[in-house]
Amino acid sequence: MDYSPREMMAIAAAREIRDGDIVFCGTGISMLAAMAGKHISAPNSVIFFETGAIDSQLEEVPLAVADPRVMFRTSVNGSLADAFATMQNRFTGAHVVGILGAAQIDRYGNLNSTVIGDYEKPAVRFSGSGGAADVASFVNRTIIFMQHEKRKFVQKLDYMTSAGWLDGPEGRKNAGLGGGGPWAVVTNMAVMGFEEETKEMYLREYYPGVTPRQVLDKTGFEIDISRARETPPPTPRELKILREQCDPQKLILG
Amino acid sequence: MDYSPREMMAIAAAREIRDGDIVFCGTGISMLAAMAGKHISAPNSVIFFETGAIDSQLEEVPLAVADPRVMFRTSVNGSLADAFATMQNRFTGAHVVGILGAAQIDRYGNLNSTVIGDYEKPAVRFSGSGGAADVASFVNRTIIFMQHEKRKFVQKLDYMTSAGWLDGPEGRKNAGLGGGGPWAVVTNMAVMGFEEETKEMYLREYYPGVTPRQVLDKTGFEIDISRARETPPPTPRELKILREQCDPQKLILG
Amino acid sequence: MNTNSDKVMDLSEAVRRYVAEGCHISIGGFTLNRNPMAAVYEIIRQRIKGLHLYAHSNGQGMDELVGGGCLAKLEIAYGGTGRFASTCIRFKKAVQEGSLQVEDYSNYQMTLRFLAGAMGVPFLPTRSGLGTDIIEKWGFSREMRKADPRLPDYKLRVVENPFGSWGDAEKLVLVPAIHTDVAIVHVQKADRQGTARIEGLPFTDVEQIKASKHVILTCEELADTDEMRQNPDLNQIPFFCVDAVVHVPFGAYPTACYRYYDYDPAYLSDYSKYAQKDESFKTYLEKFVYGVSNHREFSELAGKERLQSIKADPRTGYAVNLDRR
Amino acid sequence: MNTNSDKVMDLSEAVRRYVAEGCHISIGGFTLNRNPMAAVYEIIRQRIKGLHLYAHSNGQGMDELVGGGCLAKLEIAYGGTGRFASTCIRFKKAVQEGSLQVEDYSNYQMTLRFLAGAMGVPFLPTRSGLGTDIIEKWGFSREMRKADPRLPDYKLRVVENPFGSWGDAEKLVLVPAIHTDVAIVHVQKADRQGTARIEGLPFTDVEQIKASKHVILTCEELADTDEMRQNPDLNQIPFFCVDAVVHVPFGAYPTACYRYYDYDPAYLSDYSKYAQKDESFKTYLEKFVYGVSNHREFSELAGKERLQSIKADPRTGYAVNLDRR
Repeated sequence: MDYSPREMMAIAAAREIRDGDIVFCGTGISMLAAMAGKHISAPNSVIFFETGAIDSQLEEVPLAVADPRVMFRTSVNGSLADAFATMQNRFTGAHVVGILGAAQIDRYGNLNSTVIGDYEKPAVRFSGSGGAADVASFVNRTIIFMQHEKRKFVQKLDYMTSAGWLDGPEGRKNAGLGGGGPWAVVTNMAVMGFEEETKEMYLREYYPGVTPRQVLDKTGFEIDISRARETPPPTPRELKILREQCDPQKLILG
Repeated sequence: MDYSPREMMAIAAAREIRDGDIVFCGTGISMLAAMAGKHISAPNSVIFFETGAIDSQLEEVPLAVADPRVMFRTSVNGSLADAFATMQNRFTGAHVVGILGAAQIDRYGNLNSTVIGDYEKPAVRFSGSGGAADVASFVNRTIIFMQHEKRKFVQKLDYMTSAGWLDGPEGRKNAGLGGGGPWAVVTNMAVMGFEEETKEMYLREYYPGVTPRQVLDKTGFEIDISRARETPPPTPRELKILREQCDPQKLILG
Repeated sequence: MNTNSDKVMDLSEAVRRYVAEGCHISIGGFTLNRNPMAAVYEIIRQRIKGLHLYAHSNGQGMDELVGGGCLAKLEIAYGGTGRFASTCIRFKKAVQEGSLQVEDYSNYQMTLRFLAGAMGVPFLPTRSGLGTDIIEKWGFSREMRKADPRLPDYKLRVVENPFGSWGDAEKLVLVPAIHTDVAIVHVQKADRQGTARIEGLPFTDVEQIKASKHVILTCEELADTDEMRQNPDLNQIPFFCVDAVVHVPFGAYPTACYRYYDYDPAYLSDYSKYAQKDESFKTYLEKFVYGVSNHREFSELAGKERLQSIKADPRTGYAVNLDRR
Repeated sequence: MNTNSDKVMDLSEAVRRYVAEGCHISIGGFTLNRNPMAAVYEIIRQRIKGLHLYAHSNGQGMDELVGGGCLAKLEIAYGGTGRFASTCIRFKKAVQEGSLQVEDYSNYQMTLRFLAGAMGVPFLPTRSGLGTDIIEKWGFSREMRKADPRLPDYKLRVVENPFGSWGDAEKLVLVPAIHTDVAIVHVQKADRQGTARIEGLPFTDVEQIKASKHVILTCEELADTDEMRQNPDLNQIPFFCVDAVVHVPFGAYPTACYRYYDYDPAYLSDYSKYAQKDESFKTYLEKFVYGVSNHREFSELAGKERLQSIKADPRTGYAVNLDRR
């Protein structure tokens, strides 16, 4: 069965979602991944938006986290203050998995979504943190979507918008952050994890048709590829759910 | 026209309410005073409760600030957090007048509603602050209801629950509190104000049939009675509104 | 915190499962309104002792827990029930006798403490209480606080404003977060999963729920999920915060439940009389709490006529012209 | 803050009265939803300059204010409009050219800053942003902050937890309160006095309103006070917070207004094209903003058919099957 890299990405991320997770969704493919996760294997996961919508019943894919589609048949239509408190809260926050994207990522999963170049006189300005810095600070696991390009997987971020593992295993603790952090980086080529001990990124899976070597070539720093295995391709059921239930209008899948 | 001391008290306090005030109400006679104020001379005053009810349309007198009667046809049914924030807020707080009661008061209008005797081993325990300490800290003017007895107007409080002018004109500023403070003390005998310069209590008005000397005898500290004048008795209109519109069941007026 | 889809259980099971000796708990409502009375009576009936209760102004429920001998420690802002008891009677007695350890805060301070727990921060700032004995005098000593990891080391702290005079404040009081083992709240409507709706004032119930590890909801009506989700703007409690949903009509009785029933003035007046003496209070407990096996039996003691007399009028949400003298 | 009973006025008067050059302002909504667009266009039309805007994620309204040359300073968490502009285009350009001074925060930090203003405290604590450049790098320098009494001396401060490790936090970020001159929010319903109701997500609008000295509300429907008070549980905004009530149907267009209309994908896509170049953006302003005298004329430019296509379906609150490609 044919599938696009975008479909593979959405499904690879969906597989990281566990039943009972409260899934913090951003816009675009992260929303699709959350919807797919819920429909495929995590029926008791909860889709939740920083805008305050809790357990949205998504009949159409939202094009932004404030899309009126997220307000439909929720459990509660709360405020931003409520949404972020759910993540900072010790009881609920431990169950939240955050899905994020960024312009740059480093080996410890720290993210830049603010500027390229000097902060004072940026060459390129991006949207800024939004809720990303908050999610990255609070929740137990984050899944990060990236396009796999050397200029995006960098030795040093131009600006650190969102905390990953900071400078290694003690980084978050020293900064005063909680225990959780980056869990997986899902790209158009592969899925990366973070070493238990060093918190450095390593190649966990490469998609069918991609070699570990090719991943390495597109990554701006060294990563361990020794434990990598091939990602099982999307099953017909996964694809059917993604295409028919999550994005029938192909607004995100294109 | 005959009237009771309780009626005089309610009306004396009602006269202190200005049009446009947001009136923080406690239980009992303070609620009646707020209702009377609104109906008599301050139609644009707003009755508001620490429980979160804003601009309650009181068709019956509530017997507690959480009485379901306060929830009827409000502008907003908020939370306690909302209610107290309205008072601490610099824009709205400046317009709030708080009506409080207590077991003890001192010359600076500081209040005790917690214990008589030693805090660790109290001879008498009262309800505690409730919202009184908050209101006294935040709002621009407080009106205090007291029974006029020597053991209640004391040199030194057994416990200071709510800040009045603390130890004088610089007291609140030194403690870190805002500009407002006690405005009037309304008792079954008289109305006391606070000196502009010293912030000490003085006799502003004595009710018809009461002499300044009698007030002095019931007060546990010296107060200036030199500027006192007699309170105009309740007008027939004031009494009619108080009796017929505010407490027809005589739940508070007895 | 729990994302299961069916959390309905009976009250005795919910209490047995989530309320144990020594637990830190909070109950919803305010003075004479929407106290989770069915659960309070069940706790007394199960003879659970040594509880640590956090309250702002939960009058009736708090006083019955004190009277039932369930509490060892109490952090509170106000112990009263409006005109029925300007100071709650069993509470007053227990404090004067020294049988209950009390820490005093103001209502807003307690509200902020629950809010801090809900927000997941260790403290929140306010200007409330500066210059007063609420700051100076501590009911729980420093030694007691040091020895107990469930208590913050400080009752509260006064700090200089780290932003200078920004916000027109030179000093702030920081109040420490509350994290309870269980919060018990009575609501008008909940579905089996735990999505819940409070009608009228929510008081601090939502914050109390979010500050707690476990949550028991009792509800007047067990509603369809579909119905609850027709208008989520009216719901305040996300289902994943809830562990147990218990259907208990009249679950707040003898306190009020807006749009369902008023408080029962006769019951509250009688209670005030029973509460005056230890002996008469024992009689009260025997008859009204131990003498019945559940809340249905309890409310039947009042009789149909009395329950009918407090039924809420649909226009106002309370019992119009109820005899409240 | 104002307790008058009739605050209805027209939009040009409300803007003239409460928005002046150099004002500190905030606008409600989030990216492509419930931005007070009618008011935004009126501000541009009145050629008000030098505004200081506080925003969490107000995409479309913010970008048009930037493009209209109204802003001197911007404190913001996110400048994007979902799929229509992952980074707002005029915003991006202005920052890259250095024509707009920007200070970056996160969404929760901005939310807490509004909340602090609403609560009347100088700051609120959070753990968000620890270890990142949001803390390290300041868009507004210390000198600039010192020189301007309208700015706090610090962007934010990192402090040790004064309660030790209570709440499992060793360090906290304190974010300073925002107090604006005027907040402008579009709501579904308001009465003449200013009691108002937001349907669907309120975002941070309620906090923004309470953190502001003055408040302009635009509304889809001017409702009877009686109707608004039938169910106050649905109202979030107390009338005394409000200074001006302006009846503007389609007042959020081209952004969405839940239960009334969806965002207009065609308009937002066209906007993204116009916004690419200074020249084409000038054409855009001439046609859509300066070329009309009020919001009714503006929405007529879209034509009846387009407005009909985005009309909200009563079941879902949005336009089902709207072509959004």
